[in-house]
Amino acid sequence: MTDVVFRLLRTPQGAMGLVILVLIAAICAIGPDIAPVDPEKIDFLGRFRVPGAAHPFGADQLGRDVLSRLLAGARTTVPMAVAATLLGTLSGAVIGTVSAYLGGRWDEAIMRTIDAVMAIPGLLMALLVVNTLGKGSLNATLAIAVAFAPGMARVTRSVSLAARRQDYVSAAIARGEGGAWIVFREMLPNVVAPVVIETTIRVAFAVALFATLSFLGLGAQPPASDWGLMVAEARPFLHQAPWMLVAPGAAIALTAIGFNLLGDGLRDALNPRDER
Amino acid sequence: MIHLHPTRRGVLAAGAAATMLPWAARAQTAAPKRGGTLRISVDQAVGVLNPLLTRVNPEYLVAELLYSGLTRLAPDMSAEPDLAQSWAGNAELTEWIFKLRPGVTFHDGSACTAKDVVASFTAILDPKTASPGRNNVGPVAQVTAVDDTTVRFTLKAAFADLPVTLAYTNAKIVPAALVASGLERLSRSAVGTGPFKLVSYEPDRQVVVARNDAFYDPARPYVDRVEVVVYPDATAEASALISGDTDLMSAAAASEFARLSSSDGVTALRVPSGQFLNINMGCDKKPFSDVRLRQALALTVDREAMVGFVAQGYGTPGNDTPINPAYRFYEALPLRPAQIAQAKTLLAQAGFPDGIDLTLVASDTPATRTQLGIAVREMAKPAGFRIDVQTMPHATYLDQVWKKGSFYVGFYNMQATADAIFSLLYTSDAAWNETRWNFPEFDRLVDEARVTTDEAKRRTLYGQAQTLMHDQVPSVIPVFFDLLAAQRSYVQGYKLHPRGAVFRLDWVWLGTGAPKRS
Amino acid sequence: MIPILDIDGYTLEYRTRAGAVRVLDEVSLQIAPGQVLGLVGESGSGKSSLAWAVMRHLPGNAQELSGAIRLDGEDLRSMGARQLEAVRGRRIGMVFQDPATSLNPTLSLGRQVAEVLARHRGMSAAAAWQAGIEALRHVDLRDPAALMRRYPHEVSGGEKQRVIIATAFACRPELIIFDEPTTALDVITGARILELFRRLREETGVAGLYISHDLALVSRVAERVAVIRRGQVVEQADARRIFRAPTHDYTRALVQAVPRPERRLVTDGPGGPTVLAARGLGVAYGRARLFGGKPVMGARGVDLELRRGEILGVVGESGSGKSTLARAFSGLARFTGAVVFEGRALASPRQMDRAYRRAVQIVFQHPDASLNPRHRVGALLARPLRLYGGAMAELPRLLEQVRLPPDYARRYPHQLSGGEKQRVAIARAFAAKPALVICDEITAPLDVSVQAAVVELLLELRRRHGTAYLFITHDLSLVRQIAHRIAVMRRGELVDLLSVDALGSEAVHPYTRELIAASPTPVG
Amino acid sequence: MSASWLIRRILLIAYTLLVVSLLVFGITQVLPADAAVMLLGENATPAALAAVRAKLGLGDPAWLQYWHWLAALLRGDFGMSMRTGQPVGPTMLVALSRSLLLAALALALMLVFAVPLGLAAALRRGKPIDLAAGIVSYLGVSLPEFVTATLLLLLLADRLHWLPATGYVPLTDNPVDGLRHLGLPVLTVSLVLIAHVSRMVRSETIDVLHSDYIRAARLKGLSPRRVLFGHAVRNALLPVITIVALDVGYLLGGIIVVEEIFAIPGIGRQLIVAIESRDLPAIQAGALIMAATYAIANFLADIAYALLDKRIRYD
Repeated sequence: MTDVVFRLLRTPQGAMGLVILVLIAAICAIGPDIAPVDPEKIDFLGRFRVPGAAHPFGADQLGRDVLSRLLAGARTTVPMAVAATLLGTLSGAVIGTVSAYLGGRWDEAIMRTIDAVMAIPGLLMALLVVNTLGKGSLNATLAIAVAFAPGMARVTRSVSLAARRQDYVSAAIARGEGGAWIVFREMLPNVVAPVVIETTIRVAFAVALFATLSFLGLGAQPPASDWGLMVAEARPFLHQAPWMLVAPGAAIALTAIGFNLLGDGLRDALNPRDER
Repeated sequence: MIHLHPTRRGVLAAGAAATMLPWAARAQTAAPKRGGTLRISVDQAVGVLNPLLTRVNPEYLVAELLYSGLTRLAPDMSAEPDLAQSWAGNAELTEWIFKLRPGVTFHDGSACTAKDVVASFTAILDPKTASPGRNNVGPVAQVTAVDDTTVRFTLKAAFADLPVTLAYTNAKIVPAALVASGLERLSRSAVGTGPFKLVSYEPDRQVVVARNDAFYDPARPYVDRVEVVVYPDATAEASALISGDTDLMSAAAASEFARLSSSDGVTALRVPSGQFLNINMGCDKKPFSDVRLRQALALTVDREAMVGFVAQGYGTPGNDTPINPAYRFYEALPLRPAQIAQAKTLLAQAGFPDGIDLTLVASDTPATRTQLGIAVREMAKPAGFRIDVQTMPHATYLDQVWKKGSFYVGFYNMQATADAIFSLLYTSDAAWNETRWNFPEFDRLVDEARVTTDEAKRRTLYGQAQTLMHDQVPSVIPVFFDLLAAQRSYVQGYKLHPRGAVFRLDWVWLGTGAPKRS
Repeated sequence: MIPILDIDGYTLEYRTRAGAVRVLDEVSLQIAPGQVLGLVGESGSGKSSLAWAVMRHLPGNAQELSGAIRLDGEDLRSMGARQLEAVRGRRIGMVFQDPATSLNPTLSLGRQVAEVLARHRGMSAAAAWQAGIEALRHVDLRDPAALMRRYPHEVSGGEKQRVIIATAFACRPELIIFDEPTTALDVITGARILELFRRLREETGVAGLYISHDLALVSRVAERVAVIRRGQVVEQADARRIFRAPTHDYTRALVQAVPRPERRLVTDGPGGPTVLAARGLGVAYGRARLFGGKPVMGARGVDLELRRGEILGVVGESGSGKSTLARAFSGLARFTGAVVFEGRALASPRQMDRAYRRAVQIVFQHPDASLNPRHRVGALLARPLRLYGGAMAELPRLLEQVRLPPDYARRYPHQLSGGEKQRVAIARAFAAKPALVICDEITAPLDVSVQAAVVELLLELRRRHGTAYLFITHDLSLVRQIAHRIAVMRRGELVDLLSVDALGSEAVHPYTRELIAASPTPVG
Repeated sequence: MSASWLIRRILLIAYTLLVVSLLVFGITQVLPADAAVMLLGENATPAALAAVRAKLGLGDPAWLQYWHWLAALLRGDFGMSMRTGQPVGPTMLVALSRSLLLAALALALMLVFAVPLGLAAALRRGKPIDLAAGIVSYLGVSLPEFVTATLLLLLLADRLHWLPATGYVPLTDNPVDGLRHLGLPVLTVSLVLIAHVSRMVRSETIDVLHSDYIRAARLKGLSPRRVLFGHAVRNALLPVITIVALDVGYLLGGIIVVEEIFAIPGIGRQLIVAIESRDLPAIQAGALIMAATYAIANFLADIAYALLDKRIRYD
């Protein structure tokens, strides 16, 4: 584990991504505590206040401090995106691995069905799911997980199949190893790396997808300070108070870039044979 | 039998001839120019074409272009002649006679007679049609044709406002033959007597209408063609007007209003209206059955600030009654100030010395419902209210919360009369009895005013009703919205109507500087 | 006389994060007109770098410290990009190791031949196409006109290599560089390519630099041979002499390592009871699909048996079914017929119980793939001990048995060299104390000297444990040194199963005879 | 490409549509609130609701509704919109044609920019242009479309007045005006695609440039230009076909937001409106048509790939 981090730090993208994400993680951890004011405190006279000493990032249409909302919102935005991705990844990975393990007609049937589900665009799927379950962060999380699962199932299956075809798996079968050992000890450690990389990059998509759901009024609900919701709420006031959009927009972009960089870095660092 | 023309001045007279309408005469400084294409943007799809079933402003707008009613609503909320040239009620106000304009024809060339009026109202009143007009045209029991140009309305109870309520958005006249065949055709095509004929209809993009040369007023409409375009995004819609892509926008978002006002060639339009947001409380159940709790909540709200938070300053403070200066019978009560200490006391007296936990439901359309919820949540916090704001899709809200819930945000257009808004929302027999307030004294006042023709007496009765509501607070009404819109400066004759659902585009003409649109 | 290629005191380094690595050290070589110089070295010796240096195609981190490279007296190092373009393909041709990857898969063969002619001989497109057809005809390709319009994936490996050779010779170059041109090919195909090369050389009198790891092969195509080790040319001599009288120790070791059929490494005969037998063994490959799909035969009707301590060599080209056989025996593929073990006929992999799995072990061709990269050596070796019983204390002994230090148990496979990895794989097989070890091309990816050591190790283990081997290989010379019997497979069928002594007799299958003829044996 | 492959591929599309139809039908069955409520809005009385529900056939058991729907579907009848009373099929297909126009223009624009950008980044690996392209593409894939759309609108429509802010003009009405109105939406959609595809082109090109056959081509003395355009570009672009086909799924999803903002009456906006108003036939038809589009796009990509890459042979 430590050597992975070490190797990660040696790739320029990985180091940069890690720095960004550590910063964001720190904000998630202590953000609400270091927020200068109550993020939900409304202030009639302070509406649309320009960034300045009182409000470093300005104030919004209800006079709430954008910086405080940004800091408080990190705790919902980032973990939610991560949770949605993990949930989607996990369920996708289970389906993909099972499919690869079963093989034959079962594999064919599962994958064809997955292909069919993938024909429904992710955002449409999320829209349908949220409308069915009701709006809110939790359901948006579920919706994104559902939208991600088929794609992850595909990825996992293809790496599982690749791992299954490796000679070390053949060697284990020839040795008479049990199914559990083969799946968990021989295949999984080799499947994890590509899946982790894919997951990391998808977190970036999840952040954007959350924001889009919020834009369509289906994600986090006011008065939450979720970044995507902040952007969505700021959009109508773009001409009047652009800072309302700039701050959370930049935060989303930074997070997404951080995860993208980390993913690219991990791609290099997690290759065990690449020892230079 | 007395003749009634209920204008603000209370003039008793037969309906004036259309060409002599006071407002029309006032609005015209130069002679209207004929011709040209007017492009007006709306923010929602025109999903329903059948005028008896329209529900939202863009649909009302299109219905108004294609159809006529018996009366139409002037900007001062009085009734003015449309298909009916004149009208009169009997002394008890239980029976009304409407004289129709002779020689009017539908777009398909057939004559429009009393038979069609009877058929139209029969359809509107039929529950199977499910027309929103059923609850809003007044206590009509029966409609009969006296002769080809005379229609008699028999009422269930005395009602002074009938000519105004008959101007309701859904009370449009359609051919009797179509009513007989089931009205299906009206969802795809239009056969009306309105100033324009339907050219093309695409619900989510654009509706095009062209001048009806057989319109009963040979002078109107002034423009040859109207294109109603659907631009769902407020920012983009405003940009389209600023860039000259459209001539008129039917409604502007508050967030775009400043930008529109400062743009060259654009005239921003603003009119105070009775459109309001409220917080409904279920008065039939605990905890809101306790008037002290309701009063406590009302006392937490800073109404002047709320105009800023919710209406971006484009509005007027509300005083917990649905009547504001835009209505005729407004009673100027002193504005309730925010008094947290007193609210705390009342809350304790109501049995919540440690505060109270509540969930306030807000539908997502329009977004201001949620804004109100959040602002109230913060304002009420110091008094001990711990309010959780829950937003839900409009469909779910209508299905599960509306009229059933005990704490939710409502949103209403201005109605034509005080009676309309009271009996729509607050009387015990209200069509949408949201608060289940059911206060007999209030019912009595409204009923009495309904059958009273004396202006001063009515004013007293409605004043008492408003005072009663202000004290009892069945719902907190903290803010009224001004209606906002914008037009290119060359557009002439358009006046923003406070009702919100009335547009009167047949009066609009294009002055110099208007672009040629083909 | 000016040599065609004159490399003089050439030193090359690669800058890496760990510092500069010297790849070529004061290398001096000359090739006279019409002469072919063989350059022999193991992987990492710098032989390929030398070829890239001559072609002026070095990676970005290369640093040339000294020396000159002259083509017919002209210094290549001082040439600009434009001049070099005119040299490459025109004056120096090159033939690459793997014809499968050296041709652009999306362009027709004709286009790839003709573009050189158009580029260097200024021909029109039509003329270049015609000349291309001639060039293909010249390398004995049948129906060259049709071949021109085909794509690389539509022709065999041998044909591809011929196309590349035709391209290299098309502009009548002064020098041709061959970089292991037969390594990726089957034995018989490789032999034919060599024949072609010999003929073209005679016809054109071109000079050549022939790079290979295979000393035996080089000694047959080159007049002179240079042996390169860690960037230094350790010996340079006449091809015949280098075999008979190598002077440098390293050369001597290389010569020693070359398998010679006449030098038998196994002297005892096979004996004892039958360990394993196949009765009418067949394997079908195919993928189950939802909509259609049909199986392909991998092997059919194979009968053979192995006795205790016997080494059975299995030879054949790739795709002949020899690895399929290994997969069936180790229970990796479903089969028809039966595998007979300890008197029991097993009809499917399911019936292979733990005793069978223990007794029959397999070592795969690529240790990189067969050792799980995420497990340490210790964990890899501990597994069979856990499965079949055995004390963990045996671990150091297992490593020592394959001549690896005990502290290697803590290493990951990627921290080991290729030979060491293969030793770990062998140690893992022997941890089970098997009766039979299936060796599936286990020496193919290894250098000659390493290969010899691995073979020696196997034989020693056999002596110690009496293990039988099913030795699958394409290297007939090697198998003739160690096997008791040889099975020849072709297109899924067993065409010959005979004692190694009977190989020379008249009774063998024609295909077997062809194989023997194609196997490179050193001159001298 | 054998006949059996084609048949199998078409069967797969049919299977895809069956799965999607079941899925979407299932979801529409559990959507809270129904079309009758939305239709009648605030004027719904129980009697009126019952009347409308009976008219819409909402009372039947789900499986029967599904069967009726499927049977009608096979006759080419998608049913009537509950919201507008218009036939859903033609409405959705017209909407689809607009979305496809938008998608096609976005794809074309993407190819024009993404390919040179990716190639330049690959050839100047680690140089400023590579880094710039990298940052642009990170931003492109990270920013939600509604943000990019807003920024573009602000810049190109409000500030510079280059393009109209919103609206849709059919090309048949006025081709020039129609294209101008498509400008902003096409730019928005293609920006994300450019970001994604230029990365793919870059990595594919780097892979190809490291391949043996490119080295072989160089060592044949071909000029760098000829190596790049005669040998490398083609091979680097082939895998991009598959990527683009998979991006059609994203495209159709992303179009939903873009159509909402720029008032393009395409299938994405039809779907949003349908979902909001619980217009079940419209939701079902829209989702099914979208899925079919995706499946057919991938099918066409497979065929294109096979035609362009001689290695691929389907049987």
